[in-house]
Amino acid sequence: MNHPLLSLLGPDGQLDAATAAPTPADGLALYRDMVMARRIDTEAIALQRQGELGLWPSMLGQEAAQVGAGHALRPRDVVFPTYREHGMAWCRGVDPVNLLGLFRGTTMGGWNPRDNNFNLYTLVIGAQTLHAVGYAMGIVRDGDVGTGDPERDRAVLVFLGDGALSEGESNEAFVWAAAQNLPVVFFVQNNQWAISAPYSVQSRVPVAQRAQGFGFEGVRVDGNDVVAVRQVTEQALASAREGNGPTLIEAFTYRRNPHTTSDDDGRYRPVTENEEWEARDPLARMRTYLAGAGVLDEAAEAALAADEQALAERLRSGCRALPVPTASSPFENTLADMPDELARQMHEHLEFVAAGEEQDR
Amino acid sequence: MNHPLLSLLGPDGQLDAATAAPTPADGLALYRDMVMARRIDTEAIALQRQGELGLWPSMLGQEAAQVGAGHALRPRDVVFPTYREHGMAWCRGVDPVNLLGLFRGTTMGGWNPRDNNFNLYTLVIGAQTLHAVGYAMGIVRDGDVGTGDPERDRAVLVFLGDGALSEGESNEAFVWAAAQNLPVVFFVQNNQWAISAPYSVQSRVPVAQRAQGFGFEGVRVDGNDVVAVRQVTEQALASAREGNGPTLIEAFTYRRNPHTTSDDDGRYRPVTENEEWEARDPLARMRTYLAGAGVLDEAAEAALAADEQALAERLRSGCRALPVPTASSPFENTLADMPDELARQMHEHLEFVAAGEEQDR
Amino acid sequence: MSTPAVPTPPAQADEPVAGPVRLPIAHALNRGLRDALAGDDRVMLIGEDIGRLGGVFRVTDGLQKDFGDLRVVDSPLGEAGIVGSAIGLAMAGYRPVCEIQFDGFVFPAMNQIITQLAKYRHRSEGAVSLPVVIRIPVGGGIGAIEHHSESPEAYFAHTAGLRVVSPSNAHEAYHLLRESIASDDPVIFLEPKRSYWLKGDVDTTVAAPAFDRAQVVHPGDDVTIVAYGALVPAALKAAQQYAEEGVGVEVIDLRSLSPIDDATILESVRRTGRLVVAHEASRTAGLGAEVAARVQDEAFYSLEAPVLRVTGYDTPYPASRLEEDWLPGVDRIVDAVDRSLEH
Amino acid sequence: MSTPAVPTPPAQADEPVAGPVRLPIAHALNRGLRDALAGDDRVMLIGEDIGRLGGVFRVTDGLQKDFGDLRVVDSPLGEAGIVGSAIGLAMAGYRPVCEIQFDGFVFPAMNQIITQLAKYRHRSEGAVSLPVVIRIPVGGGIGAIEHHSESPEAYFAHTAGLRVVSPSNAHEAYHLLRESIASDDPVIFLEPKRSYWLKGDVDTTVAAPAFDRAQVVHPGDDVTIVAYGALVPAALKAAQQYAEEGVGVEVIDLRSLSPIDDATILESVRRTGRLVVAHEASRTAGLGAEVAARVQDEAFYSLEAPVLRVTGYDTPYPASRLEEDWLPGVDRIVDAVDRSLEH
Ligand SMILES: Cc1ncc(C[n+]2csc(CCOP(=O)(O)OP(=O)(O)O)c2C)c(N)n1
Ligand SMILES: Cc1ncc(C[n+]2csc(CCOP(=O)(O)OP(=O)(O)O)c2C)c(N)n1
Ligand SMILES: [Mg+2]
Ligand SMILES: [Mg+2]
Repeated sequence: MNHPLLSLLGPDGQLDAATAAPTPADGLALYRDMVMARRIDTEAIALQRQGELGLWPSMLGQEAAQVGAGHALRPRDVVFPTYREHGMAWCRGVDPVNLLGLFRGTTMGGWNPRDNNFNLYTLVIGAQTLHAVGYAMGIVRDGDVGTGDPERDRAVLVFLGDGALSEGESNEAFVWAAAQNLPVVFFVQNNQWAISAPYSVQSRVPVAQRAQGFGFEGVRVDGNDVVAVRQVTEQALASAREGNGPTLIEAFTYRRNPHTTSDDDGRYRPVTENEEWEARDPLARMRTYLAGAGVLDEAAEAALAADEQALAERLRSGCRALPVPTASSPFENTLADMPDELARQMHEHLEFVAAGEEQDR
Repeated sequence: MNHPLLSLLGPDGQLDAATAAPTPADGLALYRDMVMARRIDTEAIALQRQGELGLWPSMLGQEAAQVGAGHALRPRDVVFPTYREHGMAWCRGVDPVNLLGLFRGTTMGGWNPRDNNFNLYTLVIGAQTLHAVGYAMGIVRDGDVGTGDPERDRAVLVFLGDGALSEGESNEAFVWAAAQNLPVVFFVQNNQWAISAPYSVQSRVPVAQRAQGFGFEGVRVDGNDVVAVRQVTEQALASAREGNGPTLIEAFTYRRNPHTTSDDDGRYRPVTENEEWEARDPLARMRTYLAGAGVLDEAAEAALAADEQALAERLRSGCRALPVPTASSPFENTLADMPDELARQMHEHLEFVAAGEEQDR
Repeated sequence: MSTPAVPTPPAQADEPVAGPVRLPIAHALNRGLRDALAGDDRVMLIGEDIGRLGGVFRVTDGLQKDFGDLRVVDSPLGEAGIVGSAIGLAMAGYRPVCEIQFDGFVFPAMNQIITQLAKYRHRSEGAVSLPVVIRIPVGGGIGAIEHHSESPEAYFAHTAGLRVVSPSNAHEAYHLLRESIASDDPVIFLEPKRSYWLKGDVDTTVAAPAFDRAQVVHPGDDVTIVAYGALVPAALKAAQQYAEEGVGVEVIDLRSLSPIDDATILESVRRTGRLVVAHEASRTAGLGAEVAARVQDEAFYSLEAPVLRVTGYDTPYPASRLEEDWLPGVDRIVDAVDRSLEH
Repeated sequence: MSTPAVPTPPAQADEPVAGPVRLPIAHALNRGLRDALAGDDRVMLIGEDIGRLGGVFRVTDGLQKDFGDLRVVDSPLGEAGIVGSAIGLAMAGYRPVCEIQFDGFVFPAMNQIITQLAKYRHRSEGAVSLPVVIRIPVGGGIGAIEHHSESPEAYFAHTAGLRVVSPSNAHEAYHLLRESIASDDPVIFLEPKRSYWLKGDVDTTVAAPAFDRAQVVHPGDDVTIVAYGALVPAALKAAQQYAEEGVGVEVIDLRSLSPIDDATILESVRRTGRLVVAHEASRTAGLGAEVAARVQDEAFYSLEAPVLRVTGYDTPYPASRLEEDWLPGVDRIVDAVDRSLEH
């Protein structure tokens, strides 16, 4: 019941003495991905303000948790996100423009989950944890676990929030994962808030402790420390791939923005909390570290700034260019074969839409 | 994570040396209630065989768990059973004839849950755990917890099975009970089977460990030891009434009969298991103990046998006399005020039934 | 995603207690909850984010501050827990009013609603009623993302043992809510979310018709429209258009979705001979089917045209850029009325 | 309570693979599952007690023994887990067939079914289909206790993105199940439990009509009855009684409850002018309402009498001593047909 918080790269940018320093390329890659993730977030918020998006759930402050986990994955591992894993999506190679469609109202999804082994965002709290479990059952049945072949063994990484721990379905996922010893890692970003509910509304013990009740390991890591997050996630995924079953990771962090752009967090929490967590910024500490190690020089900073700029421009133009679905698409995507009655409804609808457009002219 | 199994009265009828011996009256009362509970069970099985009941879920082997818990309750405590708590119902003073109605098809309930602070049987696995939590919230709001007044403080005792631990709803109940520190005791009769599923299908760690994940105490007790069960339940209820929040009790026992009279346990478990548990019979050990202590003499045995006999006769005649509900009762009990449309449906139905009876004559 | 793209309401004024006041529906509901809390100690509110935040639509704004966190409870994130614990509280003598944050999030509570809440009175042979209200913002039209625009009423209307009501204006919102809380039956209370900021005169001292009655909100003799919630304003708009052309469209606000007040509907249809039913929910086995089935049975010889349904289609609710066309609105209602009149 | 008061089936014989064999529905289903498992490695079964026990109705008898416990999985006790993990398995390329032990226990899975399973194809813009079958024993008439006699079909039929089918005899049971497993869409497969031991000739080599089609199972020109599942035999009995009196009753077995094959129904009603719809589920917003609504719309001028519904009432399913009267059966169907003919 002792859940020490693993921290390797402190808020001051000092790396734990016993930890091997990342290579320059590796350190830069981690930093770059966090910077890019933050930029996606910042641009999306701006697009929302401009009326281009209906809303946006910001991940500000959670970059290290997601990028650290992203760097622990192998290509064949499969990720099940919530709706806030923009940094993880970036690491998986999902075109960030496609992250905007859901919030722009042009789609309920936005990418093919099979292209990057990155499932669609799931908005119903906890529901994805059971899909992750089922997918992990599939991996077991495919024989892709514990073979020792690094090209073959795979695992599932599923994200959930501190609030999600209270949903029955998340707990059923723990039951299944433990009893069947499945290759799945539950990655909880404990950002301490579920909209307006502080974690104390959900529980009186650390997130990581939950796993113990089901008979598997729970570990706590400084969620703002990309080095530590990567390390614990690598260990957990390796253990899963080897056939040792599930792990729960609690990445202790903080949601620095309101729940979404529509939320007003001034109603329920003091700004001082936010300031405290700004001082623990995941990017700043990595930057300090890399600068101190002489890795992040002016040239590198300039290159990164240019990449960021290009990304921002792509997001802005890409967002506006996102195709609006056709009026027939809901009908076409309801079932694999469209039933007659639905075809009639579609026909009725398309005629109606056409008549409206006629009138509008 | 160490969950020792508390046992005070061993299978050999020897009471733990450090445990205060029950008074003769007390010992006899515990024994009597177990005997009566078993008799209810035996008679009900016989009634089922005779076609008087549709089915019966036997509690054979679980008498000590239920009677031990029953003797730990105070009148104002409230009990939420599953469908197997016949011994607990007996302890609460529910007329045992009324336990038969559900299984005879004359009712979906059978008693007024307010009369004995004993809720109706709940067949949907886990659902009652949340009702227990809600009731406990009510107790807190009534101010009936932690006052120190034994006439006032109360707690909720809710039953569930080892299988029920896998339902999302049970786990939500744990979340709520812990986070709100509610006066509720989760009493799990781990009879090791959920129909044909051995406990290993649900979990790889002891039942009692589950509570830890939610941040409250789980204790394990020999469920065939009425003295130990009572002791741990008394402690847990006292703690709840005092305002110290929930406890989970795992009463480790065994379902010696098939799941219900319709089940065929020969398909999924060896008889040897059953024999092993017969040797750990809860009644036999208490009988040995009381006989050894000179408490259970011939007169007491005879009195008890007579009581049993009377109970059996009451059950047999009472069962056959259970009133069949009127044809209008489903309509009358759907809503507090019968809507017009439902009144029309009732009218239609009653006319139809009357016409049928006419024809039958 | 929880907080939708709707404007934050203006801060609530300190309105007088009686006499008509102009309020948006959200505030009328807030007033209803406040008066219920003030009037009966046993009334409690439970839901996600209803306390300090005041709910994502601010319907419970200020209530925790005034009634305390034992009576206005910020719950853990679990809908089964919300409804299940409300059942337990009702057993203990309380009158809990639950908030489900959005229509699409009621489904984790379905087991508690269908197998427990709806059946307990029957199970206890009438001995125990469960006075639980479940408030749910419903429907589309606010540009929201998935699960935030659902219309789940048919699931509840098909479930015996529940009452289902839905207001269409502020006055009704206040009174239907008060009556729902006062009822000894479980009530599913559906709040048309795109109407939350629709203003109307609320008089808390003048009762509305009983909460199980439909109401004629626009008289007419040529054709009847039955609608509820957010489609009542659309039906009224259609009726006004027809009135200008001299066609009498009678609009009935269903109010009670279960039980359905067919007496009011039949009286109207026997007069008009024509009926259009409108709702946002998918067509198949929706409320429109039920109204049509009853009317064609009970008013067979009065019908001069088939009962027509104007509904959401049998698809999942579409991405919001499509919703304007997808949702039934004035145009589609008018189209159906035209078709009915042409028959 | 799980194991109902029905007789244990006779041990299964080693039946030949082709040519008609006489089997009870439960065995036809077992054969269907066996052939599906044998024919495609990606088919898997998941459910409570389906392995060693063979399911409480023995529908999966012997399958774990023959296909192993990786393909026939005894699950933990959680319906959300059963359906949710099936969704994940389908994403991983499997074709899971879930068993829900009884109708009344599907509700904990409702969130996974409605918000995930039914919507995923739409969410992924057609990129990913989820070929998941959910088998559920449904309906009353076996003297069971609470939650073991439910008829939840309308909840599913109202949910866009699901197919819902229900067989009424052994041959259909086999073929509808095979087609459901072969379908790329999620299918809710409803097994009328009181018909499990109804025997019929099954020919696995002769296909039945497509699984989204209704079927005329008794021809007639005077009145049409639409029924499904356990009420098809009752409707047939009624039709036979009328045949003796020279009245032609056409019986349509709906088979596909969603989508509804209205072409077949309309063709019949346009001929007979009269329609009775029968189901066990509660009346309000049930399948009968949908059929009535469609027929009165599409065949308005052909109808000589209102569409009549013979259904369960709008009450919870009653204690079993009342079910014989409460359940719609031959008598109530005949009564409705009489009323229809009298119009
Ligand atoms: C089943 C369900 N209930 C309620 C909601 C509304 N809702 C959206 S996000 C949220 C809070 C989630 O908190 P947490 O799990 O901590 O994730 P975070 O938003 O902090 O990333 C809630 C209640 C939902 N989406 N799904
Ligand atoms: C939600 C739900 N799913 C399935 C069932 C069917 N069922 C009845 S009893 C049972 C096993 C319960 O096992 P356990 O919780 O250990 O209690 P026990 O019967 O051993 O007392 C099952 C699966 C049910 N009643 N409710
Ligand atoms: Mg959070
Ligand atoms: Mg058990």
